[in-house]
Amino acid sequence: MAKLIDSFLGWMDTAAENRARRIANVSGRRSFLQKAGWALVGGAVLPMLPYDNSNGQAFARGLGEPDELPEDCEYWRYCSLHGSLCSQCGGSVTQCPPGSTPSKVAWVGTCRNPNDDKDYLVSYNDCCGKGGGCGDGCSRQEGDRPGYRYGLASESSWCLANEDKGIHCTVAIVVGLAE
Amino acid sequence: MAKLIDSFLGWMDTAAENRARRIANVSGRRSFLQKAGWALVGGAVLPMLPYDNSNGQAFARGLGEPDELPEDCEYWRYCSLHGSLCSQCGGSVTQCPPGSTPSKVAWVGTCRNPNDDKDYLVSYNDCCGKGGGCGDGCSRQEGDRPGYRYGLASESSWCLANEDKGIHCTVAIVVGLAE
Amino acid sequence: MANRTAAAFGLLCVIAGAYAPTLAFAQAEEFVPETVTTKERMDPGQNVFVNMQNWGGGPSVAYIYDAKDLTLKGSVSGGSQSHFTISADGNTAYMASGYYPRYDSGAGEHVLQIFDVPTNALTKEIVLPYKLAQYTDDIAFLRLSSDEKLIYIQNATPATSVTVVDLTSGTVVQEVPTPGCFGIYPTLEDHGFSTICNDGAFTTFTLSEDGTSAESQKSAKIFDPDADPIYLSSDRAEGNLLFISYHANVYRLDDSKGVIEKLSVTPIAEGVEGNWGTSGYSVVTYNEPNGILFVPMHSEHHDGSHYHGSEEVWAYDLKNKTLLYRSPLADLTAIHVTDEEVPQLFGLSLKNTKIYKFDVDPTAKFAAKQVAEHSDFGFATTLMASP
Amino acid sequence: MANRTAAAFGLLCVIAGAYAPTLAFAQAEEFVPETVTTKERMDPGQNVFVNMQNWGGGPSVAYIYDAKDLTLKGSVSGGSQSHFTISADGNTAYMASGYYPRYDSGAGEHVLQIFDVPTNALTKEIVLPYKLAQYTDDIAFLRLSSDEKLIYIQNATPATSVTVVDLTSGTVVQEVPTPGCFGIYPTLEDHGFSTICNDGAFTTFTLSEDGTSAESQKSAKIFDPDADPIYLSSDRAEGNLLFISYHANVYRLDDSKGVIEKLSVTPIAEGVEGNWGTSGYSVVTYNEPNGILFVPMHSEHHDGSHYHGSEEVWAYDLKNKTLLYRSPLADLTAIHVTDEEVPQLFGLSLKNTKIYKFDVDPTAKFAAKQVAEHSDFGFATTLMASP
Repeated sequence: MAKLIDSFLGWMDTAAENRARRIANVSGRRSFLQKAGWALVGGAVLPMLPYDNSNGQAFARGLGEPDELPEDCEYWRYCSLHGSLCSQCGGSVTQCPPGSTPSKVAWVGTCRNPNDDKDYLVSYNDCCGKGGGCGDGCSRQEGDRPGYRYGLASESSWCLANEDKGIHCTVAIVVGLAE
Repeated sequence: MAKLIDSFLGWMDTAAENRARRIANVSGRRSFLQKAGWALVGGAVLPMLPYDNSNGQAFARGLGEPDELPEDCEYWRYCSLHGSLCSQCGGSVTQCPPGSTPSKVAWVGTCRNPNDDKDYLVSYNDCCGKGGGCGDGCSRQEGDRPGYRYGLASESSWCLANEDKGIHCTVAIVVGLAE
Repeated sequence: MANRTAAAFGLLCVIAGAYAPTLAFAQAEEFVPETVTTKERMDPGQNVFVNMQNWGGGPSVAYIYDAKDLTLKGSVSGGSQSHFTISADGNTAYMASGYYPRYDSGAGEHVLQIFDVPTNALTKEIVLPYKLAQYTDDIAFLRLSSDEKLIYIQNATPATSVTVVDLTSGTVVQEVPTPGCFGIYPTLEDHGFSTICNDGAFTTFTLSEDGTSAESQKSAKIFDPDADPIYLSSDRAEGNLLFISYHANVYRLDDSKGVIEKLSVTPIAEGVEGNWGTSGYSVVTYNEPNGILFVPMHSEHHDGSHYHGSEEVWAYDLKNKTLLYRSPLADLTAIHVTDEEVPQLFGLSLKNTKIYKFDVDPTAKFAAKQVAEHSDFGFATTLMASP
Repeated sequence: MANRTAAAFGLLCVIAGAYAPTLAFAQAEEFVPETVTTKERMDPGQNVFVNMQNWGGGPSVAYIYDAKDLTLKGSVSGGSQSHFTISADGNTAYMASGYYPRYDSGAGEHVLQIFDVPTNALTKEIVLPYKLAQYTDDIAFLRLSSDEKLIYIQNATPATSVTVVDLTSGTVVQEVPTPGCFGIYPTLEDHGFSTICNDGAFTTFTLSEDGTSAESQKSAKIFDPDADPIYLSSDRAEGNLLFISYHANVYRLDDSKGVIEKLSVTPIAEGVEGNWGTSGYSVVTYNEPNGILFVPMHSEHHDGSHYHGSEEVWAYDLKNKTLLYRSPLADLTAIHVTDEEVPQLFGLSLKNTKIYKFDVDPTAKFAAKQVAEHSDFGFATTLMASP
């Protein structure tokens, strides 16, 4: 954990910290999360949470989700997805397949949940360190921006901060309300 | 050259030399060439011959070939080909594309030339050290045998004796009459 | 969980000094944010393994499908031009492959990687002699000894030899020269293997208990490599070895006596109209409880057509030497049947880059029909199933 | 040649001691055996380069096509997720990419490789800071200075910076931090580049002659990243920089004064029925002699559709602010037009994995029609042409 925080702060120090400060000053919280949340959500929190053994049933409470989650690109939380669905690669909507590692960082989308008609922040983590294609590819990319807003950039590899750079598939994690 | 002969003799010493002697004793010349010719033709002779700058017009004299060689898998000398045609990758029938290196060893087929109705020995060299697919793939594989007759084995990589193992495409060299 | 998450964010916020102390989702009453995790273990059940060989300087992948419906359950990945096998219980996977420093160039290394199947985790990597066969995959290239203490690995430089690895110590214990011979067919007892030689004979190598030494014995001529060449593909039938030729002659061999003996040659296409020949790479698969051999076949076969895709899969009763049924299964280049009373048949198509599952009906002459398929692998010629 | 070949065989025969002194083909009167060679140089002529990025842990390849008919003339290959550019004369190619020891895992290295185009030969390799952007390729990621003495390379860890390499010495001379900014747009004079920042401003870095130091100046807000985000794609028009937004507004910028100034914003789809938006990755390409901008476009564009394939390519007269012609060219995701009086237009389709050539008729409002195509590359979003 300490090491991860170090590495998180490492790049914040060298490059984005001043930017983060500035954005935090001039923008609302949502806008800030959209820009910087990927690092928070995907990177630093991850190692504090225990691994999930519920075999794919780990979706969030409070979303009004049906028991069976849709498996196609049109599923609401995939609104900004760009990648292959881990649920078709041995993982689930929120779980990387066995033997792969979630990306430390991620891009973030804002998706409307039709079950409660609220907007949620969705973190798109790549699953890293494993070769081979798998799963349907989705390219909805709503809210996508080029790398000048890196936290929204679905065209980046998000295994870029992991030691193992190979990209296997992508998961979609509902990490916050976007109101 | 000395190094190549060394390496040629190297594997002959360790493995196939006795086999070569035995086959030479019990078989006709054609049969021997089919089995061991790949090492001779592709491996040891290559470095003694100057590079060819004639831009793809280097096909053999005495074959009665038309001026324009066919570009498809049905061309007679491709009878045992298994791979992509170098003539569609920047090379020619007998030339590896720029920046690639002919395999030191090759498998050999026996193909009937419709221009003179004679059978010729054709050496299939892979072009090595370069990535990326290119060219139509052909799988005629006439006379192909599994690796127990390695010199006829079109399912092997023939970059296996080169330092650079990447396979780019395959050329077909008419190296002898098969009568 | 919510508290822990909020705490985590809070901690970071303090440290980074740039964030409000609470974030939007911590304020929502009902909503509990999700976390990204890794699924630790594949769902249990019978698996089918397909070794996708990468010939383009990148990673090969063994895909692991649910035998029930071909759902993709996981995968393990290695280097280029992989060879692959699994333990008898299906819980350990082995891949031998090459890694090159500039992908398509540069002197690299050949390695044996061992994976825990349920977790898809790499558990061990053993560097091999830099001689690994770079050859379209067959199960004959990476073989466990029957007690799974040794593993035999096919080399070709193009001189052929077999690397012997002691899996207990994780070390290479021997390189057995096998000049002019190819393919590894381990003995059922003790340590050793047979291999097919260029003159149509087999050589059987009997290894010491620790795998460090070998004695060889060459058989009589078993087949004619010119007139009736056999594939590398093989299976066991009641303890014997089965091979098949391009021309669909089944060779049944005994390897129990330290040297190969030919028991029978059965021409399965004899008398069938249409000049049928064998079709594909993994072309010999035998269902033991029923004594049925399954073979992908194509008509009007000719020199060079032996690796072409199937038009049919034949169910042949090897005990009664009877062709039972010709299922119209097109484009298959590899098949594998399970050793169950009601067999499951799996197939690969290079043309369609798909894996298929076929139900086989023992009450209908072992007719096979497709019940599932899955796409998205690349170049694959071998498949196997766990029990 | 026959004598030399025979001599070569003879030499070997003596050494190997296993061969008859003369071989069949040496005895044939007319037949002269062929030899395998490497073609030393590509055929001369104008080339089109397509950078095929490998995202699967294997080699990326820049394919080199004959601009005349899209015949494949050659290629150069590098590592994973390449970025690519060529010198102004088209004779030198540069590729920045990653090599990883286990292809999909392990700490690797990022390198700049330099190739001689006519021979496809690797001439130099420079190890870069291990920070190279792993991002769908745009020409904005690997840029030569106008004098071609320096090369600028985009980093993202995800913190963004630019590596500066001195091509004369072959050394990394500086890493310029570019926090919150992305894309490299070199100045036409001296050493320096601009970059797009997260608040819609640009920052221009002016480098010292030797590239070792940099001063920066930030522009006013040029565009609204929320309401009208621009692509990374760009071209030059009469010395100015051109960008385009998702919503097809063309931004014309002046970068000649050490800081970016906005000259104009031109909405090219305004007044056109069907809610048209920009389509693809390399979406800005300008034919200088005629002042025509070509843009791939699709109708009913919406949030998330900006990278979808085209329905049409529009020829827009940027001087007269007139939409001249809408050519019905489907599925294109990248285009490039040459700076010739009679322009040649080239396009890529991710969907079809093909490159296309289109003839453009200046006498017919720059209407474009397909005249050639070539398949067999993979994931590619950038293309460029030599003079």
